[in-house]
Amino acid sequence: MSKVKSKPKTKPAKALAKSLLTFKPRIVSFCCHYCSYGAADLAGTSKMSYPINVEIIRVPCSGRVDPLHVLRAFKEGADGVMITGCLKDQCHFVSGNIYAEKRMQKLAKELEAIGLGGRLVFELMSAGMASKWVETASSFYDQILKLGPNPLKRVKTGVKSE
Amino acid sequence: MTVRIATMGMAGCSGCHIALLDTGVELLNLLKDVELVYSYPIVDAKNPIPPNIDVALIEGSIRTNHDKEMAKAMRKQAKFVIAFGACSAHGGVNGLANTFDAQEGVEYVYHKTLLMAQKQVPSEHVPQILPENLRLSDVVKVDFIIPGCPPHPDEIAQIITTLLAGETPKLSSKSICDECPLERLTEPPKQLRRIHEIPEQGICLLSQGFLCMGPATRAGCGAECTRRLMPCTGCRGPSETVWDQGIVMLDALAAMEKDEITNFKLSRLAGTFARYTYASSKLDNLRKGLKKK
Amino acid sequence: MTNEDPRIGVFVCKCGTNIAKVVDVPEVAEYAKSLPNVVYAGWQIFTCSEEGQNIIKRHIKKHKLSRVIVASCSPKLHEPTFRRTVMEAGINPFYFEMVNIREQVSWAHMKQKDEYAEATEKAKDLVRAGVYRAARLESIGATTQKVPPVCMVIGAGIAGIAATTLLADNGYEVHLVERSPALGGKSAQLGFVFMTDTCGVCVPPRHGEMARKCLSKRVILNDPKIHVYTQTEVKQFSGYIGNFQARLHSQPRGVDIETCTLCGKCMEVCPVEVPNEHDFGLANRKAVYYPFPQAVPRAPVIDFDSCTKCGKCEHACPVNAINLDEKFKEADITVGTVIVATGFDVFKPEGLYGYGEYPNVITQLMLARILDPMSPTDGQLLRISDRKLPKRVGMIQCVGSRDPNYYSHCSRVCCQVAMKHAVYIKEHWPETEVTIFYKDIRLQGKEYERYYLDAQRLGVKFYRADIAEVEEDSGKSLKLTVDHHNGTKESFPVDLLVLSAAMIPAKGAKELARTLNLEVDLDGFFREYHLKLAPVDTTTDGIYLAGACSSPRDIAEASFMGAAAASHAAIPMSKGEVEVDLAKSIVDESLCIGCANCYAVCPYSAIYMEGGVAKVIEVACKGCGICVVECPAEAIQLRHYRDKQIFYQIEGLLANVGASKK
Amino acid sequence: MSNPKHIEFEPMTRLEGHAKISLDVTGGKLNKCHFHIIESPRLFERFMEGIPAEEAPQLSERICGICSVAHHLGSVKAVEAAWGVTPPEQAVKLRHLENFGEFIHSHTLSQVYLALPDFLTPETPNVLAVAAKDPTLAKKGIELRMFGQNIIKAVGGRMIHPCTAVPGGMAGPLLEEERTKLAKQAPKALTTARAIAKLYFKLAKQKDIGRVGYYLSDPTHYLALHNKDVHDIYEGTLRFITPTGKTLHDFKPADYAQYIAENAMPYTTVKYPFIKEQGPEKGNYRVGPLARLNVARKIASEEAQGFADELFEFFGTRPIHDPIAYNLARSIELLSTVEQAITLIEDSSLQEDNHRIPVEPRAGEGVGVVEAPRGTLFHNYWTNEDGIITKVNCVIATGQNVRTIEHAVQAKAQELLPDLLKPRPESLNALAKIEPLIRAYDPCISCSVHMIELIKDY
Repeated sequence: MSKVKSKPKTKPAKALAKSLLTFKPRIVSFCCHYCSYGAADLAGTSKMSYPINVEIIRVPCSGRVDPLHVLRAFKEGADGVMITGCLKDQCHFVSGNIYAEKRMQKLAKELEAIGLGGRLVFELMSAGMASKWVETASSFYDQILKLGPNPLKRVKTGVKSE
Repeated sequence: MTVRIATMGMAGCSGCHIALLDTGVELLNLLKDVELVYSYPIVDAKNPIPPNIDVALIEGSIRTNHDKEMAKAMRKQAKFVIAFGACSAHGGVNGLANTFDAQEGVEYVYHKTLLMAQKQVPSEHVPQILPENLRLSDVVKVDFIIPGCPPHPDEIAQIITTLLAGETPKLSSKSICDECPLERLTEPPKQLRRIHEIPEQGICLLSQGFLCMGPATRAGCGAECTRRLMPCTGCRGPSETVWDQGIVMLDALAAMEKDEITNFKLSRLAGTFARYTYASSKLDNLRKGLKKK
Repeated sequence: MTNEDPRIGVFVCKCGTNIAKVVDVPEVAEYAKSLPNVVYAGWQIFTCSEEGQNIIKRHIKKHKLSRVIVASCSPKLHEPTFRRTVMEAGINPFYFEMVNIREQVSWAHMKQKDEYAEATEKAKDLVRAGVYRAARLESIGATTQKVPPVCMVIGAGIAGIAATTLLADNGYEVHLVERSPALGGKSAQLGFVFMTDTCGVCVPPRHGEMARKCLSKRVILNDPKIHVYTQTEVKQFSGYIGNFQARLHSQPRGVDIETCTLCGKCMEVCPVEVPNEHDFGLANRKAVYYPFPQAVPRAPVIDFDSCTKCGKCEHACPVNAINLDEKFKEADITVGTVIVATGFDVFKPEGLYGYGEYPNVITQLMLARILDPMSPTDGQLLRISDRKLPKRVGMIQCVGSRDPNYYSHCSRVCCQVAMKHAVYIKEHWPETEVTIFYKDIRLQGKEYERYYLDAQRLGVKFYRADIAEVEEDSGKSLKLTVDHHNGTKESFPVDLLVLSAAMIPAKGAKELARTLNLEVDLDGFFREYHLKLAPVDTTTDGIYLAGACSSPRDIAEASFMGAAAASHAAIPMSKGEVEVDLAKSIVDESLCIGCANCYAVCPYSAIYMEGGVAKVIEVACKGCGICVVECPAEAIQLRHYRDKQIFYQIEGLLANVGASKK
Repeated sequence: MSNPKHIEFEPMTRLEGHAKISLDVTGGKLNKCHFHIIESPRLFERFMEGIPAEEAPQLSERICGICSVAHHLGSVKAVEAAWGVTPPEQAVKLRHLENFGEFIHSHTLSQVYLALPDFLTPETPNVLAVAAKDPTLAKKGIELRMFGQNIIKAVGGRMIHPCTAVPGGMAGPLLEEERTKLAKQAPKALTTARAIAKLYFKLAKQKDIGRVGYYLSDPTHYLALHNKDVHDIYEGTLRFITPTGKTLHDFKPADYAQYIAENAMPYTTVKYPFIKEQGPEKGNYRVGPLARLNVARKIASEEAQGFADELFEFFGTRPIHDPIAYNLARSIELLSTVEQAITLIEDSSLQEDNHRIPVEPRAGEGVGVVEAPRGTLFHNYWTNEDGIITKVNCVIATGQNVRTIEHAVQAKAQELLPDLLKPRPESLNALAKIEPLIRAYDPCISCSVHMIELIKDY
């Protein structure tokens, strides 16, 4: 069920096809400590496979994720960024996930506008929903696979952040 | 010994130069032991740029290859380069042009819209436009910035004096709100308002629902606009600790139910939240990276 | 952001074969050595073992480590363990960073056999991210908060009373807040209760005494450490452990408890008669009445909704205990801890099986009233329509419970209740036949099986079926129809139909949850901090749960959960203070522009505005960081999750992106 | 030496913005001479699309740092026209005052800082030298300009890029303390303005360069705003007069597109407007101080009127075509704007509280025309029902003069060609004889250029 195995099936853009054959998206996933991180843990505990290159950064709450963190991830070359929080009305911090959702909606629009559309996903799940985490990770991974690598890779924008 | 100063204008409105003149009589004292070696609005120095300049004030953003070359040439001659004003420091309003493709824009202008016969972009000895509007620090090393559109005369005077005294000047690390006399309410606003609506006297404009950029904007102008009950448009760029003026302000609005903002077009988002800093925003840096690819 | 050069030690764990089977642990450890600021890296079989921890301590000493990274299982599991370890070695616990290479690497990718090499790479990525982050970590101290020995218990049912009495006996002051006019909660309606067959009012036990005595002797009322507020609700609530502020809103009782001599004259003269809700209208009561015969506080109460204020009772009262113009009272109290014991309500199965439509369809609780020796029927089984003894009694289980259309949970007590009533009926009216229609019989625990056997012995019919429909005949009897899978229908006539209706969260629980800022689950029960390991704790320190407010419970569970909650609440109160680490939001007041955005978004009211700047109450802050993103001046940061720390972690994670593409 | 040679002089100095002169010479013969405007295009009209119209006054003014007020006001007038708003009387007065302030600051800048050095200190022609030679004059000049800037600050909130003009009026009244401050500076300003006017009249008669008739004077049409024949810089009707002074058209600002067309050249980023019906050659016209005096019959302040009469007497023609007359006309306007500003400063109604009325955004098109120091300025916006800008078009003062400037420059360059071909400094000295001509028009190139964008809306 590993999505990585299914890679050859999806045919990404012809451009730089050579490098694409070996293209394994790098996906940064921000998980909130109380729900989605738990879901990811549970996925592991129950030995459910998902694409290897989905790598998790733990934050206390999805409400802590700043759009700037996302932009930074893209700048550093992430092919996709995945933000997961608690279910509605079940956020450990009551409303963090709501704020996160609002912020990410706006950010998604902006990314769309500059040509990074579809590389940001925001999902809500409880600590028990391991399968949803795996589902989200896998389908997002495939989506990125189709989109191809983050165009920023190996391009050093002359401007330094902070 | 006399200090050799040069000023120069790129894509800008000359407003910063005027602001320099607005130091008034003070200017004469400032320039007492100064030699103004290159400054198109004031002295008759033609190209090439004279050598060993101590301080260069560069106004305007980098919009054409000509701007770029001049900036590099000036950097070669100058020991201390100051990005003078919002355009130079953060890209300025010109940066809003980065929300669309400039080349396409210009071609559109000269091919589709001209009333006259010749359908080519002016090419005889006129500068060619760059795909992006860049801030000065994108093309040369910048030693210091004087923010503001335009910078505040008092600030200019104070900075130049400091420089002539051989010290490194410092900008305020506070935000506009620090200088703003209006009273902040502890409740965030209920709904968005536009500036053609008439605000209440004495109450913080943000609290009243106007998109005032004060919180994310560097202090130093004495909150000129909000004193006139006009929301700060953020011309002085992000304050010390703010990573990105636009996005920071956008996030800050999550507290209010501001879903209409989500429907803003990029041009309006940029025009509202990053009017002077879009060209230096994290978002636009990403985009530039994308275009390079 | 770190002033001194961090010296990082990385300890990679094999976790037996759990990690080693997939990840090349030694290679990861070797790789770690190459990372910036890493002065030691090694691997172990079981880092969490005693030995493993000692090794960490030894290396801390040997290499003068200032940061420790353990790459092993989920921080949810062992972060506390290792924080203690490094603390014992003299390092600030927040200088410890945990990297999860088991749940998120070895286990997650165990099935991807041909990709173990990549799994190892991922482990390296995560370790690298950890190293980058660790280098920017900051030492974080702790503060203490005084906790006064005062507790507020909301709800005076089984659990509430159990908690109250236990706390009071341990010398703590208790404010017992009850919404209804009398103590005892639902169990007061139950009549006798199963297992002990004792009177429902007589629980919970206290030093072996029966609660009947306990209540009627008014021990609770007399206890100087217990302040009882009846007809009272928590109107406003704020604060944090050690300093909760509650505003209590009490409806007027109309009768002064202290002066009332219980002569009952008021009730004689009262002209108003309304159905008695305690007995589901089996009898009537006056506008001034005892909630139920043994109700405590003992004095009657005036129901101002039905009272006409004719004033007869006022004249009749020999001691002027009655005041018809009494207004509501409000009291502000400050408490150190809070126990929520708001119990449950019985699901009203309106529209189900003819309930509310046909008079002879009732709930188990109503049947309990009928069978209660103290009931208006003197405990005589009868059916409502004609008050005659029913020949055939039917019971339907799981009404509203375990039902996707209503409540997903099993109410847990219905089987016992049905069993109890069936047996009781069979014992007293052998000729009445009892049929129980059930989905599953769920009787667990001590003594309960006995009921089942008794019932079978006494000829109670058990019938596993879903009732398709219920019709009433001319004689007000009922016809139950069952659809069989083979398409045939079967029908059962009964004279009295008893529905085992679900236990659901008490009315107003959601509102209370909002007032106290607690979470509720999908069915609307209060959410415990951890279902298994912290069933009486909540996400807010200092607030605890007892009884059926967090899930359906029987009396026994409710009473020992009350005790459990009490003992949890006693911990901070006996210590007199709590220690709170400062991994919380912190405001740089020189940058704060007082926009109050943080104040507006903080879910814990942990931020207040003072002198034009925001201030954080560390004790109340839970460290979610919502405010950090919200701040337009970037004046507020969350310790241990500062922007810089996250940025560097991202950088570390992706540091090899360029390389990996070469 | 018959191989073609391309010589450039850059930058043109002591004027606002970026320009250069280029000569194409073959065998010592001048076969091309161009006045290039090389200001960087900034694509304003494009990125103003999608911005709420009420923000436009604060955005579009960034086109120019010298005449930001004119853009500010032109812009707000355009929005008000599009939304069908009539601002209250007090607001109109305030805006008049603000624009006077700008004329004072800008004209002084041109007269004292930029042009004067050519006449007072030709050897080292810059304001610092002037200051060294005649400190009091320099100081007075600076103070006069600051008087203008202070007016703008008092009314507009900021000296450059003011912020107070909003659809429906002005954000605030003229505060009493501001008024008293200005009233204090007023008398001094008046004397200085008078002195400058006198000085320029003197210079025009004696000095070599800048002498009347020193430069080619093309007879052209003129365009300017006038209010019932009275010189007005904020509102009124537009008028074209012919080279012989007859009124060609009197038309409402809203109809400008019927009368004006624009034309582009390959060697300059600026566009050359002309009178539509007459075509680029015959239809060439000029704007600015001289045009305003040529068009208007009267000036609203009597002392300035006196100078104006003297001017026409001196030249003996109406209209006057000599570029040098621009300097004189400018000094007259400077005086008159100071006079009028002072009357308004004394007007107590500016402190009242009906400076703003509520407005409703709506779909529409509007034209806003004001006189900028350099000439007539057009802003033209289209908005949708939310009051968001969908289309923008501006016609900027300076561009309307560039064609005539270039023509005269070519003539002078031809005349001075031998010197221009010599190495520096001779060539620069020759150039120094050409630049005063350009300065006479006080071109504001920062403005003019952004125009390349806007023709697209035609």
